[in-house]
Amino acid sequence: MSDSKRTIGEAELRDRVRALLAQAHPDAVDRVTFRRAQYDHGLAWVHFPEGYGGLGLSPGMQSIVDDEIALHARTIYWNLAINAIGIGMGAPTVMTYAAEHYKQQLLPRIFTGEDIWCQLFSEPSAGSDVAGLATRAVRDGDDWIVNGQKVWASIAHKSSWAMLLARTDPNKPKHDGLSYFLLDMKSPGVDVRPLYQITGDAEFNEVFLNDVRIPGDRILGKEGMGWRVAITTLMNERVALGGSSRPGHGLSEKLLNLWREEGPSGPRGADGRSAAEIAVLRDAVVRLHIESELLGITNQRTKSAMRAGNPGPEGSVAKLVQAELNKKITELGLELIGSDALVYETGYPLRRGEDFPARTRRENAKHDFLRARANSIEGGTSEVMRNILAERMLGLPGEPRVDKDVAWKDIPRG
Amino acid sequence: MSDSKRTIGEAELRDRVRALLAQAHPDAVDRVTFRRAQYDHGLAWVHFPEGYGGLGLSPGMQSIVDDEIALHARTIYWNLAINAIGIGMGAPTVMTYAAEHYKQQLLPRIFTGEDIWCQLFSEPSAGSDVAGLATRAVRDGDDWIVNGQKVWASIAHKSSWAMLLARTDPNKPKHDGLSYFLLDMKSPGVDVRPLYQITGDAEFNEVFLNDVRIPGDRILGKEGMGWRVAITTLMNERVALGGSSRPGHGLSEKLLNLWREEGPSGPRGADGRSAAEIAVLRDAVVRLHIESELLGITNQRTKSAMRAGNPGPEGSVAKLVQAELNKKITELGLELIGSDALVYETGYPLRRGEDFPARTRRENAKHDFLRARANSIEGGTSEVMRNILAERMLGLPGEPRVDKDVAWKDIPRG
Amino acid sequence: MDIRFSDEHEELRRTIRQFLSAESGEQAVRAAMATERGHDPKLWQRMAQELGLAGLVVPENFGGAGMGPIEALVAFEEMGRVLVCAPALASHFAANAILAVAGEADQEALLPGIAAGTSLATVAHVDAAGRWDLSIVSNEARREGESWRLDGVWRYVLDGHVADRLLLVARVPDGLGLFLVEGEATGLTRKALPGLDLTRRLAELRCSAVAARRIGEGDARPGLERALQLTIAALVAEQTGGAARCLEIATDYAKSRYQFGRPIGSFQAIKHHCADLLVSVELMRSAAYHASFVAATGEGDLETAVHQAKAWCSEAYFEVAAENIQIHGGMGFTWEYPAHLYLKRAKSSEVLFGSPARHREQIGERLGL
Amino acid sequence: MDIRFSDEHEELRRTIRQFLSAESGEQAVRAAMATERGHDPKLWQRMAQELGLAGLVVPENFGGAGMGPIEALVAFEEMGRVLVCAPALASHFAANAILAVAGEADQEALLPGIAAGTSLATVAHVDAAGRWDLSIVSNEARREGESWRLDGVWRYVLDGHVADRLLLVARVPDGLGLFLVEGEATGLTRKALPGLDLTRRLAELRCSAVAARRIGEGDARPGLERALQLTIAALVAEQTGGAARCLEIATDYAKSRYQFGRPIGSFQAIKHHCADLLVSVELMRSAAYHASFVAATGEGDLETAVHQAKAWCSEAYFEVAAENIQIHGGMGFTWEYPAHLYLKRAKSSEVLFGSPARHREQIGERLGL
Repeated sequence: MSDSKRTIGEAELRDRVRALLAQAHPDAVDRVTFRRAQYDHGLAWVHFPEGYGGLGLSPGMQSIVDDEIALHARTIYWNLAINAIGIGMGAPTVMTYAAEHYKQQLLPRIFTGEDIWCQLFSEPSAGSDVAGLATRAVRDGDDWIVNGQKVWASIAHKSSWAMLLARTDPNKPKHDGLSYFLLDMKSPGVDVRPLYQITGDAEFNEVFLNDVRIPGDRILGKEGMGWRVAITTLMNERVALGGSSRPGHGLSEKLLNLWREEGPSGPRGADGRSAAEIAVLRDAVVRLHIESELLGITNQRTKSAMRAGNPGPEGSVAKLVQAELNKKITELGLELIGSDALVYETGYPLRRGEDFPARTRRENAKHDFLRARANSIEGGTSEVMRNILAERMLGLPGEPRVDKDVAWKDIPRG
Repeated sequence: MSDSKRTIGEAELRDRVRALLAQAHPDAVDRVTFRRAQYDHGLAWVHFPEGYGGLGLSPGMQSIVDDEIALHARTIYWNLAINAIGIGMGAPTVMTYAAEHYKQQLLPRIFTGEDIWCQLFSEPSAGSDVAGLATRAVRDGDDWIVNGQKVWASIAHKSSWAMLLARTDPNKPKHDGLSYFLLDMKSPGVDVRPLYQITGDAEFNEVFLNDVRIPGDRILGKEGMGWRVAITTLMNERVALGGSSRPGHGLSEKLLNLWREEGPSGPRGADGRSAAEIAVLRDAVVRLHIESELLGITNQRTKSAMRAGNPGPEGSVAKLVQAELNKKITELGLELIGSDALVYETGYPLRRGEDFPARTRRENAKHDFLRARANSIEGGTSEVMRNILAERMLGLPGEPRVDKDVAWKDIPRG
Repeated sequence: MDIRFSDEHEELRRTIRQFLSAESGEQAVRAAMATERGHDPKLWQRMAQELGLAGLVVPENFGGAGMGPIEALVAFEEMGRVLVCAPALASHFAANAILAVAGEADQEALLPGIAAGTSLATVAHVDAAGRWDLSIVSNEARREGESWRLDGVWRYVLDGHVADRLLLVARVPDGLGLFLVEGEATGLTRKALPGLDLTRRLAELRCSAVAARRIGEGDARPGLERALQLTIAALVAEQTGGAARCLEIATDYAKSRYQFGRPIGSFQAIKHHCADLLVSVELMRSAAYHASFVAATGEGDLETAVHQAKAWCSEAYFEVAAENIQIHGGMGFTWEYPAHLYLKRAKSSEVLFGSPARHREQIGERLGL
Repeated sequence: MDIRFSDEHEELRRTIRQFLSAESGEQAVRAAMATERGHDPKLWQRMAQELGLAGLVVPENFGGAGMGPIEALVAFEEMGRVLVCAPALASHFAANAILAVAGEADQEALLPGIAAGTSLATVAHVDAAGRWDLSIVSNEARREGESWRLDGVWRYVLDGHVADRLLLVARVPDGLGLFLVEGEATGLTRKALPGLDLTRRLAELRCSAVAARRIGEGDARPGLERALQLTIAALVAEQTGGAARCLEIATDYAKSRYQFGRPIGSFQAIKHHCADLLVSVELMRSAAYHASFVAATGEGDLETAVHQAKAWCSEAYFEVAAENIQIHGGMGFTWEYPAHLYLKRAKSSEVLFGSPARHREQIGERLGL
């Protein structure tokens, strides 16, 4: 858990944050300057070793740093907003597997957001079964030549670097024939295209790789070890929990506001609903609000457990609950709106997901309803989450596998 | 569909029923006399051949006979009440597989109810996986000696005959090592014990078989053909559909009556529920009532399709809907009762399921709530029903099988 | 009551399916939904003239197909399967309203054009507050000598932005009146509403002292109630067809999509979802078929049949359309894959003509609960 | 608020679990539930004296364990796991009521016996109409000189058939009063109600001019509200323990039961049910732990925390107990297998202290919806 010679306690950690702020304050200097200073103070990822943005502490202690900064600054930088994939998943992978000069080159720029990162794992034919992917990397001298198609790559159109998983040996069983590459997104042959969704927004990309050349020293781990490296990346995917843990500030908050301001009994309430209809709706709203509150408390329990170094099943539960609950909440939101749900004021212009226009609460509720359809698919389908919960948390046996110990090229693929 | 030389139409069939009634009328003669005459007129199972209680017609035409009798008689005999398993499942199996002298001996007595029949398939270790059963039958001269334990045998304590499935060759794959026997329930070594349920009632039995001797000519089909014969029996299991198809007379009828007479707004309404609570309950009641009505209509469609000789998926759907719906209906019934649901007036004396005391509507609702827990298990679990629907109706592929082409004795059994 | 389709019904089904699979494939639907009108008028002409889909229930002497609720059921089920962009529901509502309310002269004046597809009619009965019940119509008509004037807002009018004959429902001293307004009438402003569902257009009409001609005599409410019920019966048929198609699409995908070396439909998680959808769709069929057979035979209570069908089919269609997306995984919620078109149609047809909760409430009232 | 158990809490949990697994196995539960009393008084004595379970929150100077809501949470969670037949909830309710309402003299008179398990106390507040809210108490107390008289029916009284000290809630001119009635008082008729749940007895009390002594001064309602909240907090902990145990039983069975040559837990149909149950149980833990931690720390609103916990845990426990039966197949609904005992406890504890719908309604009111 720690490489440091002695343990740093909470009080000393707070002192170090104050020392950082004395030297570079986010309200006074620009983002890159501040974040670079934070990195140099070992306060970027406190669980990383000293010299790499960390102090060798337990991961749960990062929240002390974040809280302390929040206490003294108006300008708050959110990892999720700056470089979610790079900071959350790229950095730990680089830390664990990259060569020393890459660590020094990449880690600070990830943290400052100078380099945005994306992940290129999923493919059209490899969704839940990522390890079945087909993108090929063929050796050419010291380099590799990559061909294939990736999907669901968020932020790829703004990324400098990608974590790329490709197949280097189709004659091995599927997990054994993969290698993990650092891909410079400016390489020739990389073609990023927006992937439009049900809302008309494109939050994700398709990435086509045509004879893309990657230098040999950009394999992380070793050739054929790609799956193990990918596990490190994926294990870090759900570290940043969604959902707040403050009572009344969870997923149901929007629903309650919608009720109060535009719902059946709110100022804009319409549709002349009967008292009985309103009672039925109210019961449904409260039902989902309770579940939302309990999700928040569950997140809180997870944080407590992580701080104590005892992560339990609560974290994996949260992803499943959140996905299913948010779908129900947004469906009910639409029901509150009533007949006006037939209208979609903003229309469906195809556009990049970050180009959101300003929307009214009502318009947001409609957009959220559509957007939520993806919640139980993105980041692991609810079906996959149930498998994980049942097998890893409850210890239930796996299913009979037809794709083990078979060369990847011989696995049935329909 | 028919062995008869010429087709008998609906009008002629009604004539034949009237001829039967002219000769033996259920209001005038005793049950055995009437039912024997019905058998002799070929009106017991109209789809059986002439001489075996039938006329070689399509099965759907039986309802014309039943309707016509009901039109002219006050005394109505229900197959389900007289000898459900014998008439519904035993007879078609005997008809298809038994030797001629057994057909002549057994079929009329099944129909009159002189011989009650039961089915001995399930075992403690073979529930959903009936074909995995372990009861052994070993040859001894011309006879067989059977040892094992059967469960979920309804009416076994009153039965003269049982349809018994036993393993005659453990070295063959599981479906191939079974044989199907007619078992005289008075044979020495047959020990029938009541199996008490959640309600304290015993509707089913356990049957212990200790060195039970069965004559060799009581194998139906041939040795090792037992599974094929059992399929005939099981295919006939769901012929008698549950649930009425008259609007307002389905599963929800009890719930509506409970509401009207003892519910939140009924004369005995208590618990001082608020108008909002009542509105929420009403919506839930109507929701289940609608589903109940649709189940009735679905049953009606099945009958129409059967009459037209085009059975569709509607029949298999009904079992699943009925099981899950009845659970929800009885749960809501208990909710209507309110705090009084804490009280179980009749207590739980362990007794035979047919020894029902008279009960009030409220007491019935409580009993039904408990009894309904079994609905999604008995006669095929809801999980098995979903497999059947998906694989047989939608054509979805089966799962990888680990118990095919393996000697039964080598199949993992935990 | 025996719910069974005759050979003629099956023949009608085959004919419509064949036509629509040729003329209203996904590309045609996407092209039509991108237009301002929301449908291809040439296709609608052909649907009217070759298949009689514009005047299904219009008697033959007025140039219609002279069919009844069961044929309408079959037709809307088929149209629902492919999400055809066409003013069929508007036309059906209008034809039923005219048949139930108008005198013979008006029928003769209005129905032939509707049936031929040369005139597009629609009914407007929902006011700005958005309530679908005919018991709560707030717009009033003003008598002015021999004629009438209309003021107010009518919302969620099927194809109201392009219909040339608008049938507006308004209160009159003796109950409800049905008023004919020409599409280009003075004082009428109409705009297509940007729809959640791109495959069926709704409009808002604003009337400012619009001159209108009253159709029929006496309180139009009973006739309009029946017309509304028959229209909802058609809508639930459409929902059933759409859901059945979603189930087919999901099942086909589950058979052909491999993950972990197996078709995903061999995993019980997917397989049992599909089984549950099959159950939902079968009960939709029961609900929708029952409603139209009650309408056709007069056996049973049409109002109850329609309420229960609308309550069930609305939620079931949405469930099936949503699960179809889930079964497809990431592809399911992309713009380029058609699953979202069904989801949006499912949600919009759930809201159209009143929420499931409201229909359940009405059943509760009828049951005396 | 940091929801975390200390080492002392974990030690308490281990101690209780060890004791109960030795003393309250399935056979002991079945034996106790078959008695008229409904519990084994010797076992209860030991639970009181060795573990302090009768007077968990009774201060040490009155002979109690001097613990708080978090220790009660742990204790009830453990008792709920094994369905121990014991008047623990009655005792907890009574102790909390006395602590909240009674003056020091009464506390000194009543609490030591309760804590020692030599005196069994319970609270009765529900009238014949069956409503659990303290805002709707219909029984009234009559003043007679220095003392009081009670008339009426009190229902669903935890262990009221055997308690020697009955604390009856009745209306008085200044609000609610708490009245002490001895178990053998003249004019008191009591009968055990035949219970849906055999593992916890409820009784009905009928008072006909029963002489009663009033406990505490002024309106007892605020104190009783808090006592009720703390009792419900214990009940949701019990529900959580019971559900967690059902999940363990179901999971163990799914691992060891083979059908089709595989453990049934390897089929996704079963596996995903188990995953959903795990989710339900984790949210139960969040709900129940939160309520007791709010009670212990004073951070947050206890009433809301209790309403949400009772609403959620009641439905979730029933879901888990019912699914446990389903996973077991036929065996699951036999009398001889214990799954039905959990189902009945789940249902009865859902009804006890008010339905989930009522608790949701109260949250709705608090949210201003």
